[in-house]
Amino acid sequence: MNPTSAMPVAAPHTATANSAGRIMATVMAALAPATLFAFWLFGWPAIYLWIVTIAAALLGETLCLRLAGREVAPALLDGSAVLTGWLLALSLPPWAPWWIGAFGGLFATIIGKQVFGGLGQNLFNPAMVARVALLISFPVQMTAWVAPLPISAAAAPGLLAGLHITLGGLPPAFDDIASATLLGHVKTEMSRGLGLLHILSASRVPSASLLGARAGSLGETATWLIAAGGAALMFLRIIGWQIPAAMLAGIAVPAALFHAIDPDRYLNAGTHLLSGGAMLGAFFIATDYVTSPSTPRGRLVYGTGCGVLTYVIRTWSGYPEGVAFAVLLMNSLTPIIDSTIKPRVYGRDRTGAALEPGK
Amino acid sequence: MLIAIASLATLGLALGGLLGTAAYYLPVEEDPVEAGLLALLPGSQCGQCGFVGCAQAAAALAHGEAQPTLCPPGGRAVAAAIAARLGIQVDLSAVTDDRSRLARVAEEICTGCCRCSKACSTDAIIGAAKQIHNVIREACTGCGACVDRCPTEAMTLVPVPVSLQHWIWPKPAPA
Amino acid sequence: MGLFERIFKEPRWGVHPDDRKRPAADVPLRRLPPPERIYMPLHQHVGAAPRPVVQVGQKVRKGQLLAEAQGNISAPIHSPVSGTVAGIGEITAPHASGLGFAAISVDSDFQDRWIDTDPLADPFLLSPEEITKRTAAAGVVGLGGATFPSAVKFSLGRRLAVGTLIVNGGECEPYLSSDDRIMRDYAEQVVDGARIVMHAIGAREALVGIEDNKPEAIAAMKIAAMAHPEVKIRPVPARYPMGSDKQLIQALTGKEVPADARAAEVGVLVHNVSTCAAVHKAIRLGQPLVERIVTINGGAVARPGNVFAPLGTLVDELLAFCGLKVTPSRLILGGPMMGTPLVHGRVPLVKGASGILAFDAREAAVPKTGPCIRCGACASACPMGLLPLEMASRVRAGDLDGAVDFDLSDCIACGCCAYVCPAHLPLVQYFSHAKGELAARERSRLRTESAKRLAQARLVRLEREAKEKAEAAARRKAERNAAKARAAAEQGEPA
Amino acid sequence: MKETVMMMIGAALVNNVILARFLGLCSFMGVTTRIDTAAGMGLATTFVITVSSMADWAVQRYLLEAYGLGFLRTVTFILVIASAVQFTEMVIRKVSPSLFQMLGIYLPLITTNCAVLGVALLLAENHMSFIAATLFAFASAAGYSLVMVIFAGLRERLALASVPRLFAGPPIAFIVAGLLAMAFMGFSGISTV
Repeated sequence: MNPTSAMPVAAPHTATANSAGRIMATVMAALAPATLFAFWLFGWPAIYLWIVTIAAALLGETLCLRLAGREVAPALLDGSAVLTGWLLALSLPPWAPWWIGAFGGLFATIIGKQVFGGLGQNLFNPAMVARVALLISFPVQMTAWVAPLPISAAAAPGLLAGLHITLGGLPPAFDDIASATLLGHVKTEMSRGLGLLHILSASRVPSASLLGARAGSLGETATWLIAAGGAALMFLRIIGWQIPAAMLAGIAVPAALFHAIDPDRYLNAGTHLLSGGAMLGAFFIATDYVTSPSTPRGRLVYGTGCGVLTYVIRTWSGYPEGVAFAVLLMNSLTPIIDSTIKPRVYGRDRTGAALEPGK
Repeated sequence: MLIAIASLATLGLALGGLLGTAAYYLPVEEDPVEAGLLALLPGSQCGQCGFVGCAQAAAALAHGEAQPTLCPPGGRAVAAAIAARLGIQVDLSAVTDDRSRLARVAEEICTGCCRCSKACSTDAIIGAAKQIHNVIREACTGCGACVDRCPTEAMTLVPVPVSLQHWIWPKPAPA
Repeated sequence: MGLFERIFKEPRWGVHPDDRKRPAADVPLRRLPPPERIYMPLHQHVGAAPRPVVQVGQKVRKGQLLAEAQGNISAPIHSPVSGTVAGIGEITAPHASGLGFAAISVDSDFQDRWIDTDPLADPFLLSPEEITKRTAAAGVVGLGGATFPSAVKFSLGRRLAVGTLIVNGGECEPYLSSDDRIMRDYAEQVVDGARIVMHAIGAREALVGIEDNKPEAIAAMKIAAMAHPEVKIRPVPARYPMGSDKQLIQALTGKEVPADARAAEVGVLVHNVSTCAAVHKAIRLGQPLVERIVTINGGAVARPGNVFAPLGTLVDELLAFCGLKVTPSRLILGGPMMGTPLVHGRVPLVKGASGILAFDAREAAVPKTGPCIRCGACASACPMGLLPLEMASRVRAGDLDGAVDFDLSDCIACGCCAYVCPAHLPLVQYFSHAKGELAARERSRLRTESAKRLAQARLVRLEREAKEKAEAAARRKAERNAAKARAAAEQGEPA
Repeated sequence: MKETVMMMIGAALVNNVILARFLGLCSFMGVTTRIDTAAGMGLATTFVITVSSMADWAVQRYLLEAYGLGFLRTVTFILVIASAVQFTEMVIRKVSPSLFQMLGIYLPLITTNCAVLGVALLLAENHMSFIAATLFAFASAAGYSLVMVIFAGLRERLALASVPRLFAGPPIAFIVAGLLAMAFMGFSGISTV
């Protein structure tokens, strides 16, 4: 009996069954209902775009791992590349051409992640890096939204027509369903000098319906399903409550405040929360482990920052939607948050000095 | 043209005067870096760094002519302290540590010539003339200065075996 | 637990591993017959190693002194069997390195004849100092694994006027049940030992913290403590590492031990239940510490359970006594969370060994490590409130000072972080490595300082010698000149 | 009031000296390996930019414009900046020798830091009032410091990451700088100054 090995195995000699792959799989399961609902709303082109984006993300990951001479299988199986592609696909215009998804997927995994050394090493959220890069490179394609056309509707593109849209672009036959997101519509109209009350009372306003049947990206429509998925993740302790709560509050509080001051210029809090990527961002994007702070209090600061910046960019900057920018900006502050906001160590006070024995 | 020259000259003079005054009120004492570095070095003047003594090594360090890892007897502790003092990053992995070697006298060859004890910078070798010498383990820095002096090759450096108390868990292999 | 609590309640420290204590904990205690030869290591405690006082070939009886304590913090060792001293040599230490350490081997005569003990009817008539002295002479050290000499702690507690004795019956490590067993079977001994310790340190009350996953032990202890209201049995929630001093103190008294301070400074002292039982034996029966209860458990063991075994018994013999189903894939001394991996089974049982685990291949499988995904699970599991992910990334990059800035020195190596890590990073190994490196660095710094002192002393000596030489030369010269002058004068006089 | 705030936000975030105007890149890459060094550099540069911009404003208004010496602008500005840098250097050396040691060559190089001259020249072009010029200079410098500290934080974490050998060092730092600039584009449109 001589169970010796070259290097002694250090304690602990037992471990949790949890793994990175299992966490990613759970997150994907939480995303699935919202994604399926969005597929139903936008039909086959959306499904094709989703597939293309994820395939490109996987391709980028494989390519880099091959070049780096590292094992491909374990890195692909942890699901992080699929999740990145999935989140990116949810933030794209559903009928965008295939190369938007392909470029985005490759950019996300290559520039957003693998040049840093792969999973866990990147400083910015890969999906948002790709989305912002797409937005500033291809503003036209990235803001070409369509009104929902449920897959069951007669006018909806079928299997082949959908493929045609994804590969060849939007045919003129569908011009009348081209639409704008609520936030985009408000921004354009306001830049023409119109007041908010006037804009919203006009006809042909993109709806902010609770159910989510409106123009926008896949992840923008199924708001309540996204929130439900996020709540499930919280319940399973995959994500903490701090980032989502702080981010939604960071959007809602200033929105309510400014709306109260001047309802003609500022949208109300509810619209802000239900529009754009607020929910997707709060529950699935800002909560990315790698690029968010690792302490509860740091996460509160980070979440609040994401929310407030989202509101600031939506309201005052040139872009109608600010979740992606806000997340990237707060990603850049994460190392500083992590190095300044630390938990209190047992036997020490917040500053790190030892407690007084007398107390 | 004259205005240009005059204005530039005036400006230069005015700013120069300002700086001169500032320099008068903000004098800086002699560069404290070298003295600080000297305090960190072992001071045994063993010469393993390639400089004559610790003071020369400190001067070279202060002027950036030597690496913080220059001091073998100091090990990682000294290298890290010097790097911190100079505010530079240094790769400590190449520095060997933990008194890996000690001088030992082969008693059957030692002639008691006392040359080694004269060379020892920490008085770690005891023994009178014509008596077999011995090494005080606690005082030996393993610098090897005695080894070169011994005419009969009785001095050797032997590795110190790792003890239970000094064993260190190896760093985990990179994933 | 409601939905609200699950989402919004701050996660507490610690982890909740599958405890796997049963069925081993429920099997009645067995006694190992004296083995043919035992190997009693000299150094089984924190502090200086004792000095052997027996000679090879000498006949010894069970409990006879083998080596006496040396220095302030040390403990003696006694023969666990009666027989003949066979030798003093090296044996593999129960240590991950597999290095050797000194041990005295005794061949058993299988008689198990005790020395003439000096039983004591009423220890409460003795002065606390006398109890401390007897505890020290009996070689009692902390049996929970810390192996700090108990008598030294008694003196410390008396000096700092500790009011509360905490008796640690936490035993939070999975698989282990030796403390559980001692509380079930020898509750009176534990309670009596606790009262003796209280007397020795002058404490007013004793709080016995027992995890609530040991209902039988709690019941037995409550019955034993019924007559002694100052000994209070306090069930605590089962959560690893509840058996760690600092966490148990916080759970029972709400006090927090300041960093770099001892528990006694906040008025509490912690002793393990097994240590209390050992104190009881040492004082009431006059028996030194020569045997202990050890849990033999793990998937490779055929009949797991608790065994009363003499110290110095080889692990192989203990495993053979309990039977092996398969060849163990890994041997561990202690629990699975903090235990030491053993390189082989020819390792002696020591005072601090509460369990021997023989893992089968499934239990010993090491999960593949991945990159850190910064999920922060380690940070919320850490009972000390540290950030293991930050410390580990700095250690990995070789930035030890950076790790120290994140309070590496406060790490208690409990293993919670590595247990919960979804990337299965060997976090504890990173920290053990860093602590060892830092200690080596500190040693080399001290050595550099002492070398500097010696070098300066030498310079002073050389200077003094040169000066003395010069003075002597000057004196001789002066004498010569004086003599010359005298001679000249003498010559001149007659002229 | 509102215009001033917008102007300051524009100077600090929208048209950030480093990320939008690409000025001061040598210190941006040079002294951002540690947060405290970067913060020290930010403070020193903030002081130099603010003081020299104030002085340059006066020089521009009362010397160069008054006597039609526009062709001397660069020379005189550099003179003023160099003096401010020298002064800052003296103060830092006196107050914090360790920061002086860490900043090393980059401290005297603030003189040639194009961010400093850039801000002064921008002010000279825009004909602002003294107060506005001072605030603009301060806001630009604050934006510079902010980006320096953020970037230093990112690089501190980067130093712990297992970046592929091909990208280690400056390449990955530039990629990060690019991504950071991309993130800052979100502010575009808030202010047009």
